[in-house]
Amino acid sequence: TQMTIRDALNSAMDEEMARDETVFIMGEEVAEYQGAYKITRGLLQKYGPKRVKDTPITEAGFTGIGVGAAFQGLRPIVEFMTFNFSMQAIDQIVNSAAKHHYMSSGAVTCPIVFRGANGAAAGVAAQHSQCFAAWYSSVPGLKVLAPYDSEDARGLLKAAIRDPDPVVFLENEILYGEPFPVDEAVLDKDFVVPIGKAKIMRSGSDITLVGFGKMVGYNLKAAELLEQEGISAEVLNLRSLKPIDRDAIAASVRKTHRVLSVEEGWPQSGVGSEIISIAIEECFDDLDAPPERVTGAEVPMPYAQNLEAAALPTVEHVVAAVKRMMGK
Amino acid sequence: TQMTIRDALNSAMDEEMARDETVFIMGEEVAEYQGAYKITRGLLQKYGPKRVKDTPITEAGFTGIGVGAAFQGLRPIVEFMTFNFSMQAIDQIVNSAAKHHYMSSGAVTCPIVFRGANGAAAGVAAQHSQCFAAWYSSVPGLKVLAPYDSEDARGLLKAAIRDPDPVVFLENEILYGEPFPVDEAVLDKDFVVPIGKAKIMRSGSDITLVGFGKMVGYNLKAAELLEQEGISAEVLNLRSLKPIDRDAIAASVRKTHRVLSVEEGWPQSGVGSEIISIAIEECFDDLDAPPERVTGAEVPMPYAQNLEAAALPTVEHVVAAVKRMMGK
Amino acid sequence: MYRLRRMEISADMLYKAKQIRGFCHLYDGQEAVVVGMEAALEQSDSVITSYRDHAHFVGRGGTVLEVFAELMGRVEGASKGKGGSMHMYRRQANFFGGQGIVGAQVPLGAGLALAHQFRGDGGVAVTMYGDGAAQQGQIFESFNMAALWDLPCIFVCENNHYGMGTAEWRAAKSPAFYTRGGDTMPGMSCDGMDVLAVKQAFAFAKQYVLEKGPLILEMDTYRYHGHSMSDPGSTYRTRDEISGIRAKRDPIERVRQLLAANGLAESSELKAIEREVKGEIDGAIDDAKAARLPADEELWTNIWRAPLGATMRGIESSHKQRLPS
Amino acid sequence: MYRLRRMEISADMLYKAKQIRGFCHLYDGQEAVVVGMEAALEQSDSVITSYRDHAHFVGRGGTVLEVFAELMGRVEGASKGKGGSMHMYRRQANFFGGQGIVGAQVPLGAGLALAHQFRGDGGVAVTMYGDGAAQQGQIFESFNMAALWDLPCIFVCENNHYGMGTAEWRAAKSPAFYTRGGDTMPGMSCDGMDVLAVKQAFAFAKQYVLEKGPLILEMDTYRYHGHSMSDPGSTYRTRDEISGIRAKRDPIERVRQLLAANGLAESSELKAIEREVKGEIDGAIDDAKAARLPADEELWTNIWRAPLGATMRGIESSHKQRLPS
Ligand SMILES: Cc1ncc(C[n+]2csc(CCOP(=O)(O)OP(=O)(O)O)c2C)c(N)n1
Ligand SMILES: Cc1ncc(C[n+]2csc(CCOP(=O)(O)OP(=O)(O)O)c2C)c(N)n1
Ligand SMILES: [Mg+2]
Ligand SMILES: [Mg+2]
Repeated sequence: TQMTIRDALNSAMDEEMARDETVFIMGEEVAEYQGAYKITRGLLQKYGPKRVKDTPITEAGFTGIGVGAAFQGLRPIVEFMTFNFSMQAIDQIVNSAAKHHYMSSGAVTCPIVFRGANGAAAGVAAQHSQCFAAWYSSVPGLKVLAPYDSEDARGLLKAAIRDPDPVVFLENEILYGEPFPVDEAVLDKDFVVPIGKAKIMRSGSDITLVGFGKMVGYNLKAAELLEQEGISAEVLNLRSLKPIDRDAIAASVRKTHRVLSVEEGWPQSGVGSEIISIAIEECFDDLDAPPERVTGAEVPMPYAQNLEAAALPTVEHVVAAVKRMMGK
Repeated sequence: TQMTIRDALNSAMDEEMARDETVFIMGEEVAEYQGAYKITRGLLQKYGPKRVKDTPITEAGFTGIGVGAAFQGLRPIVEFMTFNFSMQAIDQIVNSAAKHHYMSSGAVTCPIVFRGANGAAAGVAAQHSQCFAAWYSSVPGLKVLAPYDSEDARGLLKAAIRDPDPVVFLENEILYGEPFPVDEAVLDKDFVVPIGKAKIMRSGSDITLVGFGKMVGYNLKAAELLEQEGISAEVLNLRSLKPIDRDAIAASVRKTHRVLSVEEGWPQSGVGSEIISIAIEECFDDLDAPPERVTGAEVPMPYAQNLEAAALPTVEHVVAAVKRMMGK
Repeated sequence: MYRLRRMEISADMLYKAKQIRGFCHLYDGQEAVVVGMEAALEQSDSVITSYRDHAHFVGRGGTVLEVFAELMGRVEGASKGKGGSMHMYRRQANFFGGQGIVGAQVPLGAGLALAHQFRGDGGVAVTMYGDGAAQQGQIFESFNMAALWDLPCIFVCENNHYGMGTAEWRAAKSPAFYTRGGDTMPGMSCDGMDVLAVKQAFAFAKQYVLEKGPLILEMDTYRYHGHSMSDPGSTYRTRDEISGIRAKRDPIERVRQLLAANGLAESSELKAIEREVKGEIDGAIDDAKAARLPADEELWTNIWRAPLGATMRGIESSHKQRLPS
Repeated sequence: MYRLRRMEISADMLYKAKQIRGFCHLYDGQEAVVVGMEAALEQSDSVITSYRDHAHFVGRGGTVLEVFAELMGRVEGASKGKGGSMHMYRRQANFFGGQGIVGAQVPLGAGLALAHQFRGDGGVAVTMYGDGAAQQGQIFESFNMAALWDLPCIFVCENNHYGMGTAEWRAAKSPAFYTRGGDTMPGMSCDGMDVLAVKQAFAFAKQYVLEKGPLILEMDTYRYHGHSMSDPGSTYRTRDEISGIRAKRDPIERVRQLLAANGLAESSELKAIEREVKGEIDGAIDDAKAARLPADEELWTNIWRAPLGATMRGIESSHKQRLPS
């Protein structure tokens, strides 16, 4: 069967709300409007206003309220209309949610999910296109997940809601309507994807393409094209950015001897820089080529279509980088 | 002559305020209290309340006010008591200050300095010990500076105030009272340190130690100790984290064939991960050992003295890492 | 006002024809606020607003062509194609956009006022936000500092009664936005559909803030379109509500009737104006369509005012971009 | 109250003897607020406050030993040495700290109230902040949501009249903090130096918020010490002001006089209590000094509740820390 990311996220929340009555959703337009991107469709009707709460446009405040409710034992899902707006609340995410378990030596727990669209959408310019993967994944105390397909979206979101720690859940607006095939197993009410483990989406022997979210799709496309040129690329879907699966990255690179990280965010101290560093730390002697990264261009996102296109990686960039790395 | 960092920062602001009457300072306790760490000592008395403004404890608001004043042609210096509190204002720094020149195709400029203590102090626990170097330096549109000694502090701050772009200026509380020798030239009213250029603090041939802020001192200490063991370390003071001086890093690594980055912040997607990536991108074939990073441990900062000490790099860590990298 | 109305309706059509991308927030219904305001201000005063900024840009002297060209991402646009619908600026007329982050423009506007006060240039700043934005904490922080420092700042709440799909009373316990300064700052409410009342209110407010410090002006207004192009605008309010306002409070109709009732303009004169405006708008559309996309090199300009010869990274490691010094 | 007073004065001495590091904010002068509050609340109600939290921790049933041990970074401390002065918790008594970021505890407290309401457990949440914090935008955001949702939340402004070196009137255009809810929420003011008045106020407030929704309680109080240990506390206020309050409004003296005037306690009885408290405090100091530092492995515990076998990086690349699964 096919399932869109939207339905995967929606069904995950629906089922977890049915399973655990301390789970509730809050955010802008999540209830009566059913979500700016309709991810919460039908949930108000099913669970009522106590468990699906529209908030005013006050990110700092409602995020803090969510975190406080989590301290006191509820399991809030806080939707940011997009993660760009989470900057207004980032102090609550980092200083309140992420650090309390540690500061209290385990007394205070904070089971909360912060979710919403992250990174570039289409034609929304600089203030609405930022990727926050590197920032959040730098923070010990947070868990950071980024689904690629509907299996990920369902399984990771269910795992995030059940997890006792604060989870930042990075979605991609452009993929919401995209259908992906899913197994029967994925439809199970208790299907969860383990947090902290990467997944090999396609096995290969010449190079490892590491990515998360939408870029996994690019990498799969690139691997297909590369196959036609006789290059066998392994595609690793990180799924978790924190904790990040060093073992899986290292194992794959030890096998392929080359690694390319692909992301849409800015390069400097980005996720790619961490992938390169892990490859260097874990398997320098196994490398047949310098690890590389494909990233968003180092500019605020421009609006004009041609400039926006020039600011973002494409499948062609991945293919070109791989060929260069393979000396072809 | 000797000059403390405090005096270096204070004299830089003093002289720039005398030089340009659109420069003014705002922040918590900067005026009547003369600064929580006394960096603004005497300035209220000299320039009056119009140019040295105490603000309420409302970081988002006063940062936005500073940015607006900069849009309209003033040159504000916004002091954060520490950068931990800048998280309440990070949306204004990133979305308002950093992106407007680009979004307006150059029409709007934002000459503003955000300054204050960054990173770990002593015994102030998890919420007051975070390093923001990697986050801010990932953002195109910001310039990010981190002084090590009094020459840096004076010259970089004066350059920052004169610069037409938004500058994040990361100080270190522990160093405020530390005296450093300064040349006559540094005392000149027009002494500025160029933004975007790293400085070789000590020349060496076996390994490059890259750092910023307080870690430059550790690296210099480590280089002394290493010399006794016959290892010649070059110490590179980054000074600018954005733009970062790729050329200087590459040139040094091409000479020494080894590089170690040292920082107090968290490892994942930290400054060190970028240094490693730059070394790999620029000079993979010149490397005699995998580039490495010494970083703060991947934990929220604990309070207890022994744990805090165990969470932060020391000169011994630097020495040990270098010896390992040299195969000794 | 009619010009602004035609402009927004044309933007709607262009969007539906896929000539415009991304977010696009239209201002039809609210025109009297901008037109009345600009009748009372000078261009030496500063203005800043939210993403719903097309009319504000034109109010500050921008052209309809610049709006359309920006919406189409052309180099002739208000921001040379880099900003888009939400980010139009006219620096020479002290218009600072065009802000995408709800609430963020309010402290920025207070900062503009601070600069006017600092220089003593007699200017005021107008910082405009919606009824949805009115709950943002940074607004209260700004009220407090503006009041402490007597900033010449007019805080304008354009209350169109909805923030996206949320009615004001669902977002605010106290939706009397002109009272939200509490003991900190006075406020007044004004019929934002009556262009003459708006002008009067701004004339008063400008004088007031220069003499006595900041003030809140609430403008009671209405947006005809949905929040943005993806919102039909009819799920959270009734069609009757919309058509009722159109019929009874439309700001353009009101002026038309006033002119007629007072014998100030013949209906034929008004028709002629309308024809002229339509021509102007249609011409602007054609010109915008014919305008150029930004050159590819523009990707790398305007990151900084002083790029200092920095090396930036392109998408691939092999692409390093050296900026000018 | 006397116990809290002795505790804070001893903490001052320990700090000066370098037994305590970092920030340390003392509560002497303000004791009546915590003591009066706890006389009216249950431990099933939730409390959250700022970094000035030693007394609140003891008020919720924590021991003086746990305070000193935490201040000295010992494993017997309130947070087993990981939190320090600003971060003491007593989860089993619904005390959530101990918050270092000014203002951040206020929405957190509203969230605690949301949980009580959600579960319908009859509990209320108290969220305490200072006069300096009272300008923070997130407080107004919290007021609005608490009022919209009728949360059982008591917002307590502990007005000690200074935020660091800034007098309330320099930080707030309107320093009548109990009115800062404007049209959104009612408030009341209370003499925070009078423990009986405080108790009454909280008893009323608890009832009120359960029935009618949130309320602001302003406590008029005073801190004798400087803001933290680096602040002598005498540059921005006169010594006369401090000694005047000590002489006329000290909360402990007031109770002593009340007891005496009403013949409820002999001065010898009070002396005996004092002696006992001194003994307790001195014993706690000795015990705290004798307590152990956290084991080194504690660096790696409590990052997450479910660490999932994650690999963390130590300071050097050679140190990888595998967490339990
Ligand atoms: C901080 C932030 N949160 C959320 C959004 C998404 N958003 C854009 S406009 C809007 C509604 C604003 O309503 P209002 O202030 O009434 O202005 P109007 O659109 O009616 O002009 C929202 C929620 C945003 N841009 N910024
Ligand atoms: C967001 C933030 N900004 C600044 C600080 C530094 N700071 C700590 S306490 C304080 C003063 C707070 O005063 P008040 O709210 O009156 O509380 P009191 O200390 O009097 O109890 C400041 C500015 C901080 N901790 N957090
Ligand atoms: Mg509105
Ligand atoms: Mg106070």
